[in-house]
Amino acid sequence: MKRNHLYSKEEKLFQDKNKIYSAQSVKQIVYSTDARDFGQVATSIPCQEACPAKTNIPGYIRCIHEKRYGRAYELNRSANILPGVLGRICSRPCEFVCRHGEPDNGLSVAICHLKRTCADLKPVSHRIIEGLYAPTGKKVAVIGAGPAGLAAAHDLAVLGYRVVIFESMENPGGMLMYGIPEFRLPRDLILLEINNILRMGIQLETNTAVGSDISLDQLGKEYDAVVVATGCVSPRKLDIPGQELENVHHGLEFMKAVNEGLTPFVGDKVVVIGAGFTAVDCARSAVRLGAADVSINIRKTGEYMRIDDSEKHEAQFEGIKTYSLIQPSKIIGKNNKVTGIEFKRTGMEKIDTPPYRISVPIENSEFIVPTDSVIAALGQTPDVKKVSTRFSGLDKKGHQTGIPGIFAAGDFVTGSSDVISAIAGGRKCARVIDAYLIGEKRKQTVVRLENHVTTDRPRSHDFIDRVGMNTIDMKERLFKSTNEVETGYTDDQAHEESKRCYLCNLKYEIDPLACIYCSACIDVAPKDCIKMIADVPVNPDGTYGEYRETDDWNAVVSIAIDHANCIRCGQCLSVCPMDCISVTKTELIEIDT
Amino acid sequence: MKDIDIVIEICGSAGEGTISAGEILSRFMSGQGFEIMSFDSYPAEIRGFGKCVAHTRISSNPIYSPGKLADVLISLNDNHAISQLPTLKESGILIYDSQPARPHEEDKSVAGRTKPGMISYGIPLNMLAHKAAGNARGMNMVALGALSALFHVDKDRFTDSIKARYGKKKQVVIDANVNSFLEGYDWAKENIKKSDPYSFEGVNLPEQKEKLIVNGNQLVAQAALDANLMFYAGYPITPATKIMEILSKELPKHGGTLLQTEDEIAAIGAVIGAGFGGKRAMTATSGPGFALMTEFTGLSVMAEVPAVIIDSQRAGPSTGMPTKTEQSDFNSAVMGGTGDCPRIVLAPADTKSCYEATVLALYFAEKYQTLVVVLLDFFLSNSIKNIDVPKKPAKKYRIANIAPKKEDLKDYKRYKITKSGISPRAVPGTPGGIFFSTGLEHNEYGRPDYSQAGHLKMTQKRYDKFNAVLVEAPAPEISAMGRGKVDIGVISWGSSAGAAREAVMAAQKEGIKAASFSSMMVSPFPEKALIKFADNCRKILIPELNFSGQFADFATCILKRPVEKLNFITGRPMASEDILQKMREM
Amino acid sequence: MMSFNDHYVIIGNGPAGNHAAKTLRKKDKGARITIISDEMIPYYYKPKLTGFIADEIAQKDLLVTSLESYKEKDIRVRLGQAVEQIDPDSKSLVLKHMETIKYSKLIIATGSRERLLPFMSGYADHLKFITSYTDVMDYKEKIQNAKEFFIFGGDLVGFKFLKMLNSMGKKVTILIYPNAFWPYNLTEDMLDQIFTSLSQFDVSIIIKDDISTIDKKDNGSYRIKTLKGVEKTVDMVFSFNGLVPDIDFVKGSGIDTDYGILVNEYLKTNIDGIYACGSCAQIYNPDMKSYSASIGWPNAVVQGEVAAYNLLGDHKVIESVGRKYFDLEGVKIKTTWWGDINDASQE
Amino acid sequence: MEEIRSAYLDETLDTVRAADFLQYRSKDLPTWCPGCGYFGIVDALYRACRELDLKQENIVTVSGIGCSGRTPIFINTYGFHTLHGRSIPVATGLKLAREDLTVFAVAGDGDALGIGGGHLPHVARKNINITFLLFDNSIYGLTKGQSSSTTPHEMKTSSHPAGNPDTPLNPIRLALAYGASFVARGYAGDPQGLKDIIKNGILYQGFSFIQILTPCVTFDKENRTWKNLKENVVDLTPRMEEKNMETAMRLAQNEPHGVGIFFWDKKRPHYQEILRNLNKGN
Repeated sequence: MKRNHLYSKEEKLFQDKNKIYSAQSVKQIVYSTDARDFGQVATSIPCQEACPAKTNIPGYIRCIHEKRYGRAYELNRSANILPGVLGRICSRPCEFVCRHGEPDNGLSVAICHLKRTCADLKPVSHRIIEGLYAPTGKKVAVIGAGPAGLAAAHDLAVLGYRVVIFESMENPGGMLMYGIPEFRLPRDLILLEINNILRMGIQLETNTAVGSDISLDQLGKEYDAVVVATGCVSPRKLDIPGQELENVHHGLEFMKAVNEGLTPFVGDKVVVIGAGFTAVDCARSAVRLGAADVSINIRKTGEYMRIDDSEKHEAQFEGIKTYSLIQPSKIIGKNNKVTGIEFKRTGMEKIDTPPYRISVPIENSEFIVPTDSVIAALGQTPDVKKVSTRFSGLDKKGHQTGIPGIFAAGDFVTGSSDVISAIAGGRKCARVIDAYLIGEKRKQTVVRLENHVTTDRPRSHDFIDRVGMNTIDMKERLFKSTNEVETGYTDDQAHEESKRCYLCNLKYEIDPLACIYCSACIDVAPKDCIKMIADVPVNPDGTYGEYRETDDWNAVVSIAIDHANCIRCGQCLSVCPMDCISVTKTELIEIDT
Repeated sequence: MKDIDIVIEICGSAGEGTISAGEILSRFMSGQGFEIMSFDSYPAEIRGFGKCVAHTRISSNPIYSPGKLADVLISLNDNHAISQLPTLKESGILIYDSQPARPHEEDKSVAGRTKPGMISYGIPLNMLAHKAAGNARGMNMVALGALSALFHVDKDRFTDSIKARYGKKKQVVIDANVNSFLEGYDWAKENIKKSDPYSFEGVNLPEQKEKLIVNGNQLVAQAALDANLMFYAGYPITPATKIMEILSKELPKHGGTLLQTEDEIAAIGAVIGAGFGGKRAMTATSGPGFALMTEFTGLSVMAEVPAVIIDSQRAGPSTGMPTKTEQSDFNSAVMGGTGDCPRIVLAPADTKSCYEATVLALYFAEKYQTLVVVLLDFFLSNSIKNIDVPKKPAKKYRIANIAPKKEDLKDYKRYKITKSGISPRAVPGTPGGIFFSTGLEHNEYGRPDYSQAGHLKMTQKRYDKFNAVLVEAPAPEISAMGRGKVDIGVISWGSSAGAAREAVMAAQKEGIKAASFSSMMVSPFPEKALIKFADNCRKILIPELNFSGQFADFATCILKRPVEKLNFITGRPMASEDILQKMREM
Repeated sequence: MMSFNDHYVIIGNGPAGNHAAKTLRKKDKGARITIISDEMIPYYYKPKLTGFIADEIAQKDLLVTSLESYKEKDIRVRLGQAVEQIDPDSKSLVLKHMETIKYSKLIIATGSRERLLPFMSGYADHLKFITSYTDVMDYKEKIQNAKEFFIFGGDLVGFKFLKMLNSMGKKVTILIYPNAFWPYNLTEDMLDQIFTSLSQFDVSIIIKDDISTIDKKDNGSYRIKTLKGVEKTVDMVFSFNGLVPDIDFVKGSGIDTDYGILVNEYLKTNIDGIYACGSCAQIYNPDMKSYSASIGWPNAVVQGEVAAYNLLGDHKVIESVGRKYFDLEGVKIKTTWWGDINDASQE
Repeated sequence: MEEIRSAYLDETLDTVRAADFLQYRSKDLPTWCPGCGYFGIVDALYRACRELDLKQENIVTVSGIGCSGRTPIFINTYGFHTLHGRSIPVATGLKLAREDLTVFAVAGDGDALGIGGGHLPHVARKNINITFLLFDNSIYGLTKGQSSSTTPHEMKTSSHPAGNPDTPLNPIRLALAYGASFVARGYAGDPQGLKDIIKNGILYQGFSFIQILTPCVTFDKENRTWKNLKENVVDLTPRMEEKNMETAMRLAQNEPHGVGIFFWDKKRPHYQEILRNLNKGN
């Protein structure tokens, strides 16, 4: 219209200052701490929400799409300091919730593969960016150079502390280095990304076990703060007769040996016990050590295994069998060598506390399976005693150990979990320590809102099939057991896969104050994503509940976009006659307070 | 080598391309050499919730009716398709959208409602359409693609005909449609396991003749042009509007004029004006419009000014059901209006005779200087049939005005009493032919005359025209009777005749001795022929698409004997199955 | 017992499902009963399918019951409709065409589908299976027109199929794959027995070898290479490596599954009101203290009835019409042969 | 930094509820094509009714045939869906019989200026106290895109594929010429502005003629589209201060897309008053 109308957004703005601003009118960037914005981000960007480290996934996938691999790497690194590593072995909580993986939307975006891609393809000219704070003159000791320890050390160094890491093993990396087989995680990569951390003047003392070589108390005196991040190292025992026999390996030790290049005896027939990643790693390693008949044996049923389908498939592909609903009761041996293992059958039962479904042994259901070796991969527990005997009650949230100035992070606090959680824990711990030493918070998380106008992607991208990961074939796998099985995406593959991301960080909103309810948007919606609603409940925590829909014309208060179903196709945008639909880019960012 | 006779129904919401999908399908099939007959039904709403059904019968043999039940139902919209399911055969095939934008509640999905024995193929129509063109508009094409894949229709030929259909449109439109079609085709080939017997492969077809794919409206327009129409006035009304739209394009090329008036009253007025000027003129309308014109129809008869009204009947009374077919204007067309008002009424029985009827109408109107009504109905107007190209009317039919001779002009009586009832008619501009016309009763000169004798004489004169008309009227269609009496004689008119004919053929196959009679000439009616036919039948059955049996009553008066009525007002065309069923019961 | 507002839903239209439905109707005149099946024809004899391909059996002779008999029993059959999801909390099913159905009690009797071993994944696209009427309708014409066949694996159904092809005068090659054989894993001597028994037919047999690649050629035929370098070009490749329970749609619903759907001796799953029977179920056996699956028509029939009784509050324990137990990757399978149609033909 | 907040749905919903016009909607969702301008018109109508606090049961909406004919279905008032072009006479009869009612007569351009055009002059010169809303999308929607009385000259339509030979009517000039004493034009894309106009129309005791520019999203892709309207519609209110016939006529002539109240003769009595005055004498 030739003149700005009484209903034009700008005018609304001027008309009434204390009125609500429509997102469309937000020209400058907005930082919000409103619970509704945090809630919106949480429901809108499921991948980021699922990630313990809150990685800005749509953000870095967009960068990959723009072939800015360096920037993509930085976005990752700002949330987790080992992108290349996580890009290979992350447990991928994000992909389970990816909107693209919902029924009828196809398969989830290969978020993890893409993460790996930024590490693989970042240009030689790539530089790492660290927003360094002025030195504080204070010193912090970190015990354990595993994911949690490294993460804490890094952030503390950035915050201006002098950091020393004490590591009992010969190499840093902890589980990464000794728990995960090389065919899944190349060693040079681990070292490279660890060195990127150490470069910030962090001092690394290897072969130094706190507790035996140097005492925690001493550290407590010498340093302003101490982080205990020794992880979970003491193996959970089988606790059945015969476990002391030769050729009964514990998963972690077994992997350690394999990773140190040794060849522990496995024989022809191998029985692996356990349902996690380690169990599968052990089994696959056993295959590579020449075992002919390898089986993974689990107490519950297959669906309770804590591994993702690709792992399952690779294992099956390598000929590994899975036997379920059995638990070992006795290991049988002849002159101290394993000859077989006795199992009890189990059945599933319900309990009222997590994990809700458990397996219980069935009496007199024993049966015997002959085998040459047994690998018990039952996970590990933190060895608190080993570090110090004075710990009194861990405060998991606050990372407090009970001893002033001594903090804890990672598996040591949470018990055996996954790498990304450990990293998230380490970083959080660093923040706690900073607040403790400085006396106030120096950083805060806010929602960054920016007007965006376009959808950034054509509808056709929604129909691209997930790009599979390239792998080497069986011969090569057995030829050299350390050959990395997955070989990564090519530049083109990465670009193709990056197109698939819906960019859920873009928020679409209808302004009911300008809407005439003509339902043009609903008409073109590809999903049940735009709704005629009567109300939207606000939860006690300040976030929104589910829209209350209605078909009664006289009850329709607004036509609203359901962020949880919206696949960001932008059809609505193109048809709205009143231009009352806005796109806003939402990001979780850290700003200095 | 085998035969095929299959009825395919596409059902969706108005605006989902349901109708155009049907059109594309039938055009393509006709091009392949099949006999096709298709019929759409759609609501008054343009978009929103109106139900549309494109019904197409495809056969390798001649067909006379659209067929009642469908072999295949393509659902573009579950709500509507559910209500369409009853017309799907027990063993019919359903093609539905397996991945709609929104989930269904229990029993709200057509797939869920299929009866056992039916075969249903789920195709993600919506998703594939989006995939092909970024929006749902291509669902209809996706469905056609899937259909082609399932019934072994030649992919490339079909895409060609789609391109042809959208030839004039922008390239993006063509691509969108073609891509949607291919998405559907490939997906079905890839994912559907065929478990039905239908296939268009290796069907034997009659030798190819040049065919015209038309509906009644198009043929009426074509005929009018061929029969020298010079003026058309009209007002949009379903289902006659199309006639005006075509003429508006074509008439000027023939030196004629088209006028879209503000209403039917003005339309018929303008037509009569043009007729008075000596030009062939007509208008087309439907029941409600015809009712508005009634007063003018009287003037046309009274003042003996040629006028042709095409009345495409729809379900009534009043606004009724604008998009449903019915034969319920018989009475108002034959008898409506004020006074003793003889008018000529023609009712074509099928698409191709719409042409003949229109030519005759303009010819009769001019020659007999009176009103001629052609009774089409929604079905004839809109159902598409592929027919042999009709041959152009002879000169006799194109120029028929009986102009006054020299001696007539000496003392020119515009309304001169003659044996045939036709008075030589001078058109304005004829020297010495000046006369006065009026709606008042008048004498031979046209002057008002209220005398008893005068009114009787003139009324008689107007009725006398009938005898002459009957002489050159088209003969009724009567099926071969064989020797001796038949048990059932089926007498029908208008669009019901095709179904009647098929029913009788089927009955004969079943061993029922039956014969059929139908006449395009409705007023005046060929009574002698009718009586002769009836005398040869033990029982008479008269099927028609109205509630009261308007024509049956009319025929009973002629036959003076009871007849069986068979009436439907379902809004759907007459079905041979129903007639046959009735015959079995008789 | 009358319960007009109950809705018993049975997923699967085989012997188990139908006998369950029949029993339910016998005991409960009032309830709504619905059978859902992803196949398009009513209850039929799967074992007769091979005969149907060879046109020895007409379509109508495949059928066990007529549609009328469903009507008489007032059982609603939803054919050609697959279940995609079960939500025990809201007691509802989501069908593949995105319709939601509420149930008050549920019986799962979906039977089995082809068994695809992971190492086949490389060439799975090229393998054809004969596990349902729909498959057969899809391949029938192709099979009748094709000349050369390759059968991979070979199990009981496989041999039936092979004999049928042979009687149709087709050229057949079979690669007997011992570990993939089913229901038994073959021992050396059994392999030889089969070898001899097969050699009475005009078929070429490959044993102690494995497929390395299968490629589809432009003309639609397939080229097969084995590890030992045997090369074959054929029109169709079939895989007969046994069957596995068809229960993917159950995963994640909270119903315990392992090899099959885990049920107790009363055929009840871990969730009240949901039962499973037939070859999709893995049944706990108190004597053996372990779970065992079952195959075979008579087993299915018995289990169907028992499941129905128990669903209505009974506590029947099933005695399967078992002949043999054998072990398949750690799962005990109890079987009566497919041949035993006659047990069921008093339908 | 200045605290700027993004729109929060719950708060905007409250704002909408506060406007409290939903009570004037019926229960049935409109069946107009998605994107139709008529949604904007009824939106304005609801809000006008609300702001004047009219009682639903005291309102009657009378319509003819056409897309606009469906309007009464979607408004929570007494509604009468009459014959093509005949909404005005029905409304007239109704109003004369029941002066206490508020009567809306709605019609499309085809309805009011085509078949029903004959009624317009008379209702105007009689000054019957009804509010007449002309849904002007310049095309026949229901019969699928034929030329209407306001279709621009030479525009291609399904009835005039070669271009419309007729010159379009100018409803405002027409109404002024017919002697209507409240003549205004609104725009469906401006519910706020339109609402104010309709309010005045209802308040005025006499025949109020309100032409509403609205697109037919289905059959008019070139002329009166949302895009074109957005670009061209201008608010003339500032130039319409003194309501005299000359300015009105000039603006009507020169501003085909100008919205606002062109002419308003507040002093002129409506039909019933005239009758009463006439009858006073004797």
